[in-house]
Amino acid sequence: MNILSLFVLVPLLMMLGLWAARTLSQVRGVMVAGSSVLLLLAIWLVVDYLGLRAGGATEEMLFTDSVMWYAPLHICYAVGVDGISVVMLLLSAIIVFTGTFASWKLKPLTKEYFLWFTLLSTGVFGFFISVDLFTMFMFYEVALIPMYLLIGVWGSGRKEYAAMKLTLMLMGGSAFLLIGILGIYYGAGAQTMNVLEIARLHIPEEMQRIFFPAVFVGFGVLGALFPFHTWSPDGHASAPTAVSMLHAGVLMKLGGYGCFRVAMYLMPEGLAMWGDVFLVLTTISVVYGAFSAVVQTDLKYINAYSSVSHCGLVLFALLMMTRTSCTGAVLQMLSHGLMTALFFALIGMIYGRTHTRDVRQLSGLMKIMPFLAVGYVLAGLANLGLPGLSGFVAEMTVFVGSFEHTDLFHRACTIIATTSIVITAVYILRVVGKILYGTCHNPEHLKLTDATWDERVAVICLVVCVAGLGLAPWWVSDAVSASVEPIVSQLSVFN
Amino acid sequence: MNNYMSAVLSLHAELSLIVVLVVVFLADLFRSRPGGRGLRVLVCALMLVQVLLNLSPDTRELFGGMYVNTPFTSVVKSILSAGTLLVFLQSGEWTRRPDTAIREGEFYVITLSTLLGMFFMLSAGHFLIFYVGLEMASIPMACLVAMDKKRRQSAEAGAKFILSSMFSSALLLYGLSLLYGTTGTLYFADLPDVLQSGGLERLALVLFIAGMGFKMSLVPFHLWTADVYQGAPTGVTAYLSVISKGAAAVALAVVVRFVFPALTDDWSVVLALLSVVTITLGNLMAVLQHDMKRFMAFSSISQAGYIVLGVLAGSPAGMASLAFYVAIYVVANVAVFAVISTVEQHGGGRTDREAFNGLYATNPRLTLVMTLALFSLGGIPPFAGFFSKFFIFAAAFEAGWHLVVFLALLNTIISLYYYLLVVKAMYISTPAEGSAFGSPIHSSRGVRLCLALCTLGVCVLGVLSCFYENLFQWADMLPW
Amino acid sequence: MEYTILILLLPVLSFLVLALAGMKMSHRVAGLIGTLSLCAVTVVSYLTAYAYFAMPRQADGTFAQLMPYNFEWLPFTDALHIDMGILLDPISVMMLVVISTVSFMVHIYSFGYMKGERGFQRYYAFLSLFTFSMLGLVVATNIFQMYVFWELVGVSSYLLIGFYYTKPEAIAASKKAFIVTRFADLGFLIGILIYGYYMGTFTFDPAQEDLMQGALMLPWALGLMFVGGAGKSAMFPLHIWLPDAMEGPTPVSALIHAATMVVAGVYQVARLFPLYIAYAPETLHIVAYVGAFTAFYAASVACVQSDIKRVLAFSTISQIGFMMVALGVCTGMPSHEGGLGYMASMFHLFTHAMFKALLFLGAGCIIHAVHSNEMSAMGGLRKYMPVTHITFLIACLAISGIPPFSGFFSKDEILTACFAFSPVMGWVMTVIAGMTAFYMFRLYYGIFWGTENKALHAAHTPHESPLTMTFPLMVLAAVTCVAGFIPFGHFVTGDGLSYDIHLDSTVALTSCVVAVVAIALATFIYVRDRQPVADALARRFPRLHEAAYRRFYMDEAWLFVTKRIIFRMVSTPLAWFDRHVVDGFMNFLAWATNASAEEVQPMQSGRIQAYTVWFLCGIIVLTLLLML
Amino acid sequence: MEIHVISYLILSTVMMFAGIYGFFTRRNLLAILISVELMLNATNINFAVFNRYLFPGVLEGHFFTLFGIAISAAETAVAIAIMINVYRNVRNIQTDDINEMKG
Repeated sequence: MNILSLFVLVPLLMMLGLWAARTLSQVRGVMVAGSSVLLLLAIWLVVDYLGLRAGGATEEMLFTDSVMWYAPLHICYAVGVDGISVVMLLLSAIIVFTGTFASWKLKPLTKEYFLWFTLLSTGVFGFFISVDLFTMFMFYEVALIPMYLLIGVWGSGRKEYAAMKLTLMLMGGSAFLLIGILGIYYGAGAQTMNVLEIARLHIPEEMQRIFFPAVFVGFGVLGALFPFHTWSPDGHASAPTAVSMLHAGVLMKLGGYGCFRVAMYLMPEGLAMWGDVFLVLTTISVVYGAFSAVVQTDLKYINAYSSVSHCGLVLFALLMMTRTSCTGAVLQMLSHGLMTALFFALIGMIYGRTHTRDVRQLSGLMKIMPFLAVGYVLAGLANLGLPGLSGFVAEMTVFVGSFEHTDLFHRACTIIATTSIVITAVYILRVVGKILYGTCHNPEHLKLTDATWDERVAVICLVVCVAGLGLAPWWVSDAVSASVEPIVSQLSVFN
Repeated sequence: MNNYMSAVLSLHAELSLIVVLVVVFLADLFRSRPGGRGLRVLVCALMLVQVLLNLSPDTRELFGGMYVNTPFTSVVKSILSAGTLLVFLQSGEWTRRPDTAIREGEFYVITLSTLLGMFFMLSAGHFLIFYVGLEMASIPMACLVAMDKKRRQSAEAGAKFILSSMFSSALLLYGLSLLYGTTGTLYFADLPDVLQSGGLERLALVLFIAGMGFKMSLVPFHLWTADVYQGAPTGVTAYLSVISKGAAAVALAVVVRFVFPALTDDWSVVLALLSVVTITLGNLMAVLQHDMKRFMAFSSISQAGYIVLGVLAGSPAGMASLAFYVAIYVVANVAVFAVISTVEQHGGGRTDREAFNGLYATNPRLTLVMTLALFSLGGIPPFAGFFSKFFIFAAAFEAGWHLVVFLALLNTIISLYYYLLVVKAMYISTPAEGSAFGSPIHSSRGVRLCLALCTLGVCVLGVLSCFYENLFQWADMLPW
Repeated sequence: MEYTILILLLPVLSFLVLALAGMKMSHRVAGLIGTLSLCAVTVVSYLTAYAYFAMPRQADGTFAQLMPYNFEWLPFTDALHIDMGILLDPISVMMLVVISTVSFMVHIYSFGYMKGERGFQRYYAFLSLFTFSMLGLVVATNIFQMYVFWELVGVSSYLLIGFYYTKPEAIAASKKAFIVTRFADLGFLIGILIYGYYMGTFTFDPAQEDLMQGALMLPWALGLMFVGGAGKSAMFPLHIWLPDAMEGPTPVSALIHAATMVVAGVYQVARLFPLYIAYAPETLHIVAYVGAFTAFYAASVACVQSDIKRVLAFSTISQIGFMMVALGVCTGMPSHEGGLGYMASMFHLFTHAMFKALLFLGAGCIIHAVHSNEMSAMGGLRKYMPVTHITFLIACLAISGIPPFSGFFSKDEILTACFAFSPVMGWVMTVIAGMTAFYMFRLYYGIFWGTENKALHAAHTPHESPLTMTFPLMVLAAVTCVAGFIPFGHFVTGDGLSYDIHLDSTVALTSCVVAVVAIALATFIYVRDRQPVADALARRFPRLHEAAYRRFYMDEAWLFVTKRIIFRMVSTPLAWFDRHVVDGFMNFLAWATNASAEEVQPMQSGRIQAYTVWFLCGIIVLTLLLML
Repeated sequence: MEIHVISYLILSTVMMFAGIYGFFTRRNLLAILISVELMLNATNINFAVFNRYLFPGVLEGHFFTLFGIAISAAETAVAIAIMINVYRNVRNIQTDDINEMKG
């Protein structure tokens, strides 16, 4: 049995276990066991992958496997991973693991919550392992739909509005996506749905011109591409903690991953035509998100907008089409996933205690809940790109890589994008100064307690990952850039 | 003699159905006390047998080509009878009610006779058979719709149905007469050779499509649908929404594809237009509805629009995905109606959406089934609906209808919106004051079995590829 | 010299230990860990310095560049990658000595100063972190490693300024410091990007052909990098963060905002000096003018401040201006042909670090004694705290450029270099030197002489600080006294060749005279209890006095930019646009769907004839469609 | 004398549209039913005429007519039954009173 298929199988087994579970402790047991298994699997996969590469495996994808599913449409259950998907799998496993602990005390309907949560993660894992357009799309939608119930039932604030908006906008994206996928399939001569094989075929240019924007926008909606990002603030603000973590941490990465693996890889000529348009859009979302975050008063809104900015940077880097920038994009996905998950976890924990996320009503938390506060500071520093934490590595790779682009327009965009790091500092320090420092004015808050053990597990795990990536980036960077190579060379032919 | 026997045996689908019909009729005649479970068990068992019986591996012609039975049509027939079986299973609650208990047998007999009509319509090789089948399918349907004698709405629905169906069939017949006038034959086999693309033929084509569009309730021939669905007994509505619609769709596909090849451009344009309009209008209207049955009526209208995409493709892939779509649509829709009728029977006849508020708190299983079915209708993976939608889109896309497919896709967002409204009501909304379910509903065995089967179908029909692949082969084998 | 790795390892280890386990420790243990590790670092740095300068010079008479460590940390492309390593050359070794010495002194001093403070362990952890980052900065083997540690010193300074995180001023100050420097670092980053793109490397010595090709862009790259340097070194107009940074604990001000971090900009320019000289002389002159103006501006502001730490802060800015000028006026590498400024600047950096740290630590003792930063609370303290008084006086004399104290020698070299560049520049800087002497002695008299604030002192008698605090003062004072006689030119010069310092008598004389006059003036005005002249002047030019006291409204300008421009004029409208236009469009789509649905609803009139009419209309439309 | 096929067709068309017109305008269900019968008979005439004039020999059209008559008879029976049921419930059979369900 292919190891990759385990990534889908284990969550399904977890769902069965949850279905069978009767007591709360059983539910938790199933979740912890399952998510730890997934985490170990992911780590093992990474080690194994690096080992094979070091052993001289030169195929574009490893652990490949393909089973014919729907012969008439050449739909296979085809899996395979390269450096990019491996790190994404690792990221997802980490966040599912920590998310489990972050929603340890969630009430009510804990069992159902974890059922949908696991279904969501099934979709995520499935998406990252599959190389078949159809299965990719299928898992993509599997990952989307549970959001509705997760936000609608367990969310807070205007949850019903937010859930509906998020679901419909993302589904709108996937409508574009589906038409694009059909376009790719029939454009490539309707012989295969396998991405790697289609990449070797050639899609007629006029079709690429039509279907590239469809696919790019389709994934871009999930990647918070301006102006299709507005689901993100409301959605994240209303979602329960772990869901925000998983959604901002992993789901938004599906967008970038898909744009790279499907839109750009398969339709380079379309990219050549549309690249500049989307580059402008992404540049806008990088700066725009940062500026919008400055004036928000809800912690989650601030984070949502900063996610818009950072995920915008991912797409931005991809559109730069140099090997380094694309590597940077993947690193950025990884780092943003980790640190934004950390952020949302901490915000959720603070909210769970103070019952408010309004920065104007919080102050002096450093004295009251030092652990969470320090974690928040660390997350903030990572977010504003402090060396030694993940953000710096990713952003620098992106900027250096983007600046490698010979075209002056691209470099101008790069310089514009770099300004976002200053604005990031502004809003991060604003929040830190407002809510953590100073003296606490609200007598209610003085009674609050610091993190419990389950919360500590989640936070520490994430902090360690953020710092680990920030201190020892070279192995990730090497693995990724090796896998980015073939795609970028494919692009460079036409650009 | 042997040849004659085998020829007759190739009618086995219809024959077996007639046998079932007669047996049920007699059983109903001679049964001791009404309201027992025996009759339903009997009919369900017989239908089960019938479903398995009428699968036929090869193509047979009968009566000089007036009747043609192909593997494809026969599998479609099995799908239809399976659907009917599901309807029968879930109609138990309703037929047990004292005012309907005496008419239980009639319900089965009439339903089966409409089914028989559809069978003939499906394997017609001549417009006469086709027309007879059509009418056999629609006249008894009016009786079914008006079954609840005491309910005013039921009577009203019946009147609307019979009159508008007579109107449409009159026009259809007029179209056929024009066709006959221009070609001189009504054999499917002969028509393609003699049919030119003249004005009268076009008119005939439009009239024919309108007639079928009435059965499938395509916009603008759909207006009877909502009222009839709302008025009819819920079990009948389920039957109406899935079985007759599906049969009409397949029949339409067969006829336009094999009888009007000369007019392909014309009918494809017409159907493309109809499908887009139907999907959009159905969705828009569904957004406004509060009564669940009316809501499902409009949802089924938009579903009909998607089905037409399969006809539009005009290819084996199109036929296959069409049949596949119908099968999965049957399963999902019957499940939804089963839940609706259960809630109706136990909730004091309420069918508005508010009746479902907070259903999850008391009836998790029921709600889960409903959710899965709705997701399937909305085309959410990994449920079957996703696959059927994908295949039907692929087929239409392959035929080059890119824009149509795109518009249909955009419409899926709207449809998802109103399906989610129901989900929201069940999971998120708090139950209104005096809502009928403080306690879990105890639905009858039949309903539970039906729900179980439907859920199974919704979950596995998509994931198991063999079903679609066989359909594809059979669609490829179609004659003419 | 593999042991140099210890210079980086020890502080980072003590940081980790203190950060992770510090809260469990007692104050004493935590402080000892920090101090001892720093002690070791100091020893190792001295060892390094000794070993390095004891090495035989190369054939061309320069000291060899050593790179004991250099490994690839983050690969970008084949050519571009961030390396982490240790680079030893005269200036970096010199910086090692300066940083470790001052830092060690501050560690000892803090024992007394921070006694019993809440978060004592945190304080030492941050100190170690800062020391680590600063050392990493100076031994950087490439521009990007410099940037990495550049950011790290920025954040550790942010943490230390905001050490009293319950004080609103401290929070605001730390935020301001970080954001302003961050803004400047943006320039640095873009400079690095351009540099990397055209030079094809991040190291300080690109390949010749790349230099040839990129020569056109190099001035821009260096200029942008200098923006970063100006931010860290508080050059006008990016200096605004430094005075506020005095909100931090005084030892921190001594370490970061006087001796080490703020000279990072100078160090950066010095590090890239060969490139400046060869390819961007005009950029170098810009550096000079910026430095000169800053020096003048800061000096004039310092003359009227009443908060002693602010006075010192502005004098720091002014002195860094001197260093910048010294670098800027260079026209060549060799010390005899216009390269003198380089040596002078480094020399002044060295001496200034010592006496400015001394001044701040002294100020710390005073503040510790009277619990206030305001001069009004002081006066006549000389009899209460003699050690502080003497050491402070030595420092004042040094900074004013009175022989034989160290300041005199370094400043004299700077002035010589300036005169060599242009007489105007020379005279300007001489005047500024005079102003320096004036405001320093104004400060001195204000603290130790003048009217004693009896009421306050009666309430709480000022006392000499404990030995832990006075000891560093004595050490630094001693260094200040002797440092001038170090043959600095033998170690650090522009071209690396040995150069023995000889005093240019005229320049020395003028500067001495100016300094003496200024001191005399200050004595005349401020030594007595009443200060009629000063008040008269203040009354005579109220506008000017007010402006200078408000630092010429630079902070108001800063507030205007942040609050009005960024917050009100950009972000708020953008957020509104996002909510109401972009998001509004999405909501509009939903609304439009409902509206159109209600439009088509009447079709469903419930009347069967209407239905059949629609039916027929459909047929007619389709027929027409086909017929036409 | 020979009546030309066109005149039959004119007749049938007139009947057809008369029926449609009647269907649209009558307010009474029975009247509507009668109008539908007109339409059906128009088609029957068509079939008969086409067979008789254009395609003599085979009897497809005639058979179709017969079936059409039979089926329309059945439809009428059911329709009238339902109308009686409507009358039971509503107490009249005006179309204005059977539009309870709408929207």
